[in-house]
Amino acid sequence: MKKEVGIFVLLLALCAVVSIMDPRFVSAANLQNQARLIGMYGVFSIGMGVVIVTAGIDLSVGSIFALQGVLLSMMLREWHWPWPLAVAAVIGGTMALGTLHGALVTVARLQPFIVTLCGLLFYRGAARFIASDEAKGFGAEGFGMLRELATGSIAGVPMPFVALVAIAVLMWVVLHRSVYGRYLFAVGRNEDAARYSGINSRLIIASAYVVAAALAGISGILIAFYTNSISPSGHGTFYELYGIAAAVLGGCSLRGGEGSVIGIVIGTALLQVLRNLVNLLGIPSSLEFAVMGAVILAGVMVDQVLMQRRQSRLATKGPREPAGAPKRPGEC
Amino acid sequence: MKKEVGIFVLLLALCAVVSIMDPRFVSAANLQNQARLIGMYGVFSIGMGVVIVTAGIDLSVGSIFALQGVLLSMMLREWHWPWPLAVAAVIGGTMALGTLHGALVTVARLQPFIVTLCGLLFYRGAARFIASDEAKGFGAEGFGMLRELATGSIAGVPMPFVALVAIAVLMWVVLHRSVYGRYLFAVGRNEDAARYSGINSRLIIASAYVVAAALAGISGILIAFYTNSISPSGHGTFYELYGIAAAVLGGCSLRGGEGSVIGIVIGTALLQVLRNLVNLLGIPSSLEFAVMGAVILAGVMVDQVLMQRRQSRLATKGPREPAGAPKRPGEC
Amino acid sequence: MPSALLEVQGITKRFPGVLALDNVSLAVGAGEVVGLIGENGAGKSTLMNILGGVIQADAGSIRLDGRAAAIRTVSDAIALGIGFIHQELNVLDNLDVAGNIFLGREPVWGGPLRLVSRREMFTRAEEFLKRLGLDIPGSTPLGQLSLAHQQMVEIAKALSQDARLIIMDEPTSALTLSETERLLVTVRDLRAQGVSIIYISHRLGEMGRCADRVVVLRDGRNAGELGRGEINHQAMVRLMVGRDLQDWYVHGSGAKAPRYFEVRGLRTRAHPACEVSFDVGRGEVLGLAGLVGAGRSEVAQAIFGVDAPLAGEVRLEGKTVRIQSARDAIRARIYLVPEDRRRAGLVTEMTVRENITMPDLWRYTVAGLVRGAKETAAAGAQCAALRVKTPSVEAKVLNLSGGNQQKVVLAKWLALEPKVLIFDEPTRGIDVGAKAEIYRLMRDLAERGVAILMISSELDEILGVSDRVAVMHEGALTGILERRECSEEAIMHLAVGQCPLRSAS
Amino acid sequence: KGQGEGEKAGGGKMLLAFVTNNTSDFWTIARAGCNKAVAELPNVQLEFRLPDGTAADQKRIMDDLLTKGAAGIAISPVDPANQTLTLNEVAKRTLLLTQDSDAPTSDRACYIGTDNVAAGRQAGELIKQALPDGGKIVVFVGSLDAQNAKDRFAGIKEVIQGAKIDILDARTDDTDRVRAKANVLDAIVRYSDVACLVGLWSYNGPAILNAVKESGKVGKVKIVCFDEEDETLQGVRDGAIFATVVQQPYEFGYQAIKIMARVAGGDKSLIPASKQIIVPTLAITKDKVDEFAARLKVLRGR
Ligand SMILES: Nc1ncnc2c1ncn2[C@@H]1O[C@H](COP(=O)(O)OP(=O)(O)OP(=O)(O)O)[C@@H](O)[C@H]1O
Ligand SMILES: Nc1ncnc2c1ncn2[C@@H]1O[C@H](COP(=O)(O)OP(=O)(O)OP(=O)(O)O)[C@@H](O)[C@H]1O
Ligand SMILES: [Mg+2]
Ligand SMILES: [Mg+2]
Repeated sequence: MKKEVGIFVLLLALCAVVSIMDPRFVSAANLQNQARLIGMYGVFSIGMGVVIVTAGIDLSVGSIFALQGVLLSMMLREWHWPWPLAVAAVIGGTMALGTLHGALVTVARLQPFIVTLCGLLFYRGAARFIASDEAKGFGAEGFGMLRELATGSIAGVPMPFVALVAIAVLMWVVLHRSVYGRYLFAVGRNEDAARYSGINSRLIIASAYVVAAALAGISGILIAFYTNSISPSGHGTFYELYGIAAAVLGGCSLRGGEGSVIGIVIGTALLQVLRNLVNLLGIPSSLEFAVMGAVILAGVMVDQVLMQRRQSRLATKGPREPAGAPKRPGEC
Repeated sequence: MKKEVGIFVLLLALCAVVSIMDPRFVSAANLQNQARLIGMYGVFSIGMGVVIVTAGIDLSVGSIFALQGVLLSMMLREWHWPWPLAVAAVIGGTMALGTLHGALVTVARLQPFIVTLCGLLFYRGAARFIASDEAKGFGAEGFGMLRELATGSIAGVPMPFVALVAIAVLMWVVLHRSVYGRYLFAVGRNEDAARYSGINSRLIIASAYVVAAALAGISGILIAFYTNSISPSGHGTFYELYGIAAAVLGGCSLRGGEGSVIGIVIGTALLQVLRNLVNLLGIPSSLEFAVMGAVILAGVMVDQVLMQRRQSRLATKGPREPAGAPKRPGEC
Repeated sequence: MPSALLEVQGITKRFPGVLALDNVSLAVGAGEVVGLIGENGAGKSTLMNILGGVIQADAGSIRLDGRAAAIRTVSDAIALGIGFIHQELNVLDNLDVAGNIFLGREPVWGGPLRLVSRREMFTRAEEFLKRLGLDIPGSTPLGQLSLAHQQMVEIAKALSQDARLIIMDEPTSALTLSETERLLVTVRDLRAQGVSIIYISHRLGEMGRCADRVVVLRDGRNAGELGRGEINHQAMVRLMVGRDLQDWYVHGSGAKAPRYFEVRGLRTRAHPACEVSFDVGRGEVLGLAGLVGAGRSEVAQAIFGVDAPLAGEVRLEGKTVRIQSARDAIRARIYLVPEDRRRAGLVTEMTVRENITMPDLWRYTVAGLVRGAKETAAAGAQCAALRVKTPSVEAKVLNLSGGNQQKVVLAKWLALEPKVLIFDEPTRGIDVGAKAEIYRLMRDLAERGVAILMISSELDEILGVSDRVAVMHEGALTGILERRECSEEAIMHLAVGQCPLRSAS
Repeated sequence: KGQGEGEKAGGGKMLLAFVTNNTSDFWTIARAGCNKAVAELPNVQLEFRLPDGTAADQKRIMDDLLTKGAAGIAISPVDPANQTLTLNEVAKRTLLLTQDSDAPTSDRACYIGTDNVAAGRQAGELIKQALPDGGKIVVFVGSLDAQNAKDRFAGIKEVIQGAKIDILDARTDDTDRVRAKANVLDAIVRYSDVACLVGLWSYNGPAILNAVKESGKVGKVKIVCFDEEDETLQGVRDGAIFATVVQQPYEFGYQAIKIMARVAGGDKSLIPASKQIIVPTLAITKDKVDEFAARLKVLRGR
């Protein structure tokens, strides 16, 4: 919990500074815009966090967005499926891919980085091929309630943000209060010990990829309707990196067994506010990436320093660490 | 050594198939083109391999290409530096960045993934800012011998390939025959054990990032002159992934302590031949990525199966493995 | 006492929250073997880490040959002639044996390129291995060696450093009798050559056999010293624990129901050719003895289902139990306390509470959500029952001493009312005080009707605790001894099978 | 010169290649044009390649095409100034055309495409029409380092000079459509007095349109953009977009293939002395949109 306080303070400070420098930051319109973006990015970042908790990683998210976006558009506009069916198919499809990743990681025992790197390449190619390299979109149609659900607002709060809040609450309970969540952290920390306690560690790890895929599926639909048009070659590129960055900023360790839903949401918000700041303060777009890179590094370093101070007892005792514990430098 | 044989056979088989399907594959012109590309990609992939051997990773390579390309162009064309100075400055600069990465990983103890992810964002932003978002290039000038050195040929063999052969031989000796190489493998597998043997493990790890940066510097110059034009926003994107893929295909484990220079070179060649195949056989461009993804996955899985068969004795004895051994699933 | 080679004065080391060493002094003469003992967490390894340059002392002085020695890094220590065999195995399974032995000191050629001259390294490595009675080529990949042989490689490494002082921090914890024997011989050889040794072990019997003097630490302070003639079990225990320990080993009243738990024709992956069959009575402690690599742990893991057996039948109370995973075993109330508790027994970065409730978290849930209060209460009750020394159940297991960590592993199973409990090396690396408690717990469980299978490489422990002893050799069960037939000789005879000493030489 | 050095492509057909500058949707229409031309020619085989938007990828693809013995290549170079050397290399070995974006100093045989500076001027005129009393504008584009973006921007600047029109800002989005839209939303927040939003690349039109709709500023903020994405045309039809400047990529494709086939056959009469065939851009405003959309539909074959 203390971990999140640091980054939350950072977020608040940033917001305060921006709103002083440009009061339009706190205008209703801007807040709505930001809430919408935070919602879209936050949902899949939470999924990324779940995978990272099991000491995995998912690089395929961005390509999955492209693939599912293309397919969603085709289902709705070319094959004229009813929207609930299309949505179910798309989310079910991504979950099938998640299952595949999980199986390759746990049964074939491949490294998550490699599995999802192949996914990144493969799904991008598949999306482009299926769409014949043409942009797909949703035109101006409503598809029943689907567009409203994906892009509308409830009492001024954009739907993606509503979705994020609901999912965050649900995932908070799952991760931090349920048996399943406890097992996720356990396998992330020490898979062997979990297995020796009778936990089906493979199933738990594989399931994390499925959960992540489901959340990516939801996010993907929100993003598709946000842009309303999906260019198969460009849609979603680098989004996996945004998700990883948000999770890491929010206190997830890539070594597994650490992380919190609240932290991830705050991390997402922080990154989003940064981008908003670049635009609002008129900083050249070219520096947007540089600002993000610098802030992520700063956040991680501060976290590292705080952690070392808090836990210096544990951190310095290299020789006493158990066999299964981190062996590498770069504690984070 | 046995590890490389598998992928080498795969490469030969692929070449055989392609040359049967399209005899132009073995035409002098095509072989020259491929050799040039393999040379350019191989040099930085070897550097990536060195970092991966220490259980690290370098995601910043692509952005570094953009940054150094922009700067090289400005030094040569706008500031009119003599080319040896510009080359020295560019390689020295990337090595300074490598030193920074190494320091953040070993002294600040941040995770390599995070450090270089921030690098990926930051250097891209820096490149765009420095170039004011304008493409830079080298026009038609020769810059003394520099262009000839970077793009010429010796007895029909393109310079980048010559450079790769020279560097591969050197790095083979360094990695597989020298004390330094031994230490790289040692710190990659079990940093503590290395430290207890009096090895300055931090220095060794940090140095890997410097070596990788130096090789990236050389590659970067070759690539810059190959394209002759550097768009700060696009130049080099995803090259880190190609490098990682080549290294992993060539037998490096992301968990550290494993890998071979020959394997990496073969891995690079395999990926390059794949791309050539897509073009020569007239497979739609869109499938290029999909083919690469599928082949990497297949290669890694075959490797995994072979390894499991070879080592099944050791693999079953989970609890008896030494302290530094892998703890996670996804052995690869 | 011979002229002092090493003199350590007033060493103090503070870790955040712990005063690990408080004004500790230690002297070692040339060619002297000093035994260093103390309970878990007494500060033995910390003191050695300071001598070996792994960490720095906050205060105090180190003198070698009467001169002040500054040991800031491991290299300093090696240069000063201090060899260090660490408590944890520190080998690299991606190098060969010779590479491990000469790591950091490779013979080189090729000038500035510093190329490794491998041939020279192999031959020199083989010499050192031979001195330890190990006849393996220097080019053998280390990963192919058994744990014991890996440990021997580490010892060879210390020898190869031409050290004047060798620190051995629990070198025998992974060795069984024959290797231990071999090591003790080597220690005596080294002493004869004028090498000094600091020897740390929880196996107090070894002290009497090799130490010239025993130094005892307690809670980070010097607690006393015993000269050659004064070394005996009782004296050592008294200095370590500060009081006498009663009822060290406790035997029970024997099996209440024979054939309560039966294993028939079990074949494991490590030794697919051998079938193992035995049974354990209700309330009985069956000891399982053997040399390292005899396949005992494999049997335990197969019964517990973490490494599913190739074939065989497990019967409990006359009914066959199908075990394909640890969950099947747990459902049948067959539990394993694994030999490597920090790798397999505990998630050390998690709290005591989380570890204790891990196997049966569902019990503490309402509608799938964990009820914190219920869980804390249950964990607290277990800790109290086993007298786990921990600030609270919210402490990370990482921060507990070895003995208390082992009790947490036990606590996790005792909450689930075991029928069969398998202990694999239950007291490895655990001090005498904690050992005694664990033996008592084990006996209490047996009295309450649990069938206990205890794998141990310590003959004293096997003889002291078991009601019957089964002995394995290279994957096969070579015999089962009744209590009255048990003796060191009888067990060793079975343990080395037909060709004695083969595995050791 | 003019004849590919390799043998002719499989089946004795002449291999002609069309290489784009990225994978954008824009090229679908050009592909339709290419296909039409191929259908009309007896002996031509088409290779349509979409690089990833970098000079490196373009060079690699052209090398592979030369290996395959392409008799002609029509390319849209991403950075003509610096790619001149590469293009000259290719021009030595086969017939080289540039399309969409010219490399005037290179040895290419001919250019077919838009004059982007002129297109920019056209957009500038439209902006002036949209803002008769002047006003403030913000420009959106994928990246400013692309030649066509630079040219269009230059054309706009040239025309609006002295027309009381200020360019407040130019934001880039690296072709990420989420950011394209978010950039517009941010600009609307930041510059409450902005009068016109200009999108230089095809997807910027829909991104601006959606953002303006979402902010409830339809009609209050004028939009001028480029190209003919469906949503853009719909926006013009609805009056939310003031106008869009469209190129005629269909013509690029059709004419490039036709010319290459002719020239490779030895007939250079189709190449004008200026070596430039400028396909005019059209300003599509509300009154012209229906007719244009109908024609487009036929071209795309949808
Ligand atoms: N790096 C460290 N950081 C914090 N505390 C430490 C560190 N190393 C040791 N300690 C603490 O110092 C005390 C002494 O530990 P040490 O490892 O020296 O004990 P020991 O006598 O070797 O015990 P054992 O017999 O279990 O090996 C313990 O309380 C331990 O928790
Ligand atoms: N020839 C050998 N080569 C390599 N490893 C061997 C060899 N012989 C035995 N081993 C090791 O011994 C293991 C089987 O023994 P197991 O772990 O069951 O021994 P144990 O009797 O429980 O010993 P310990 O007391 O160390 O736990 C195998 O997994 C293997 O690692
Ligand atoms: Mg110790
Ligand atoms: Mg064992």
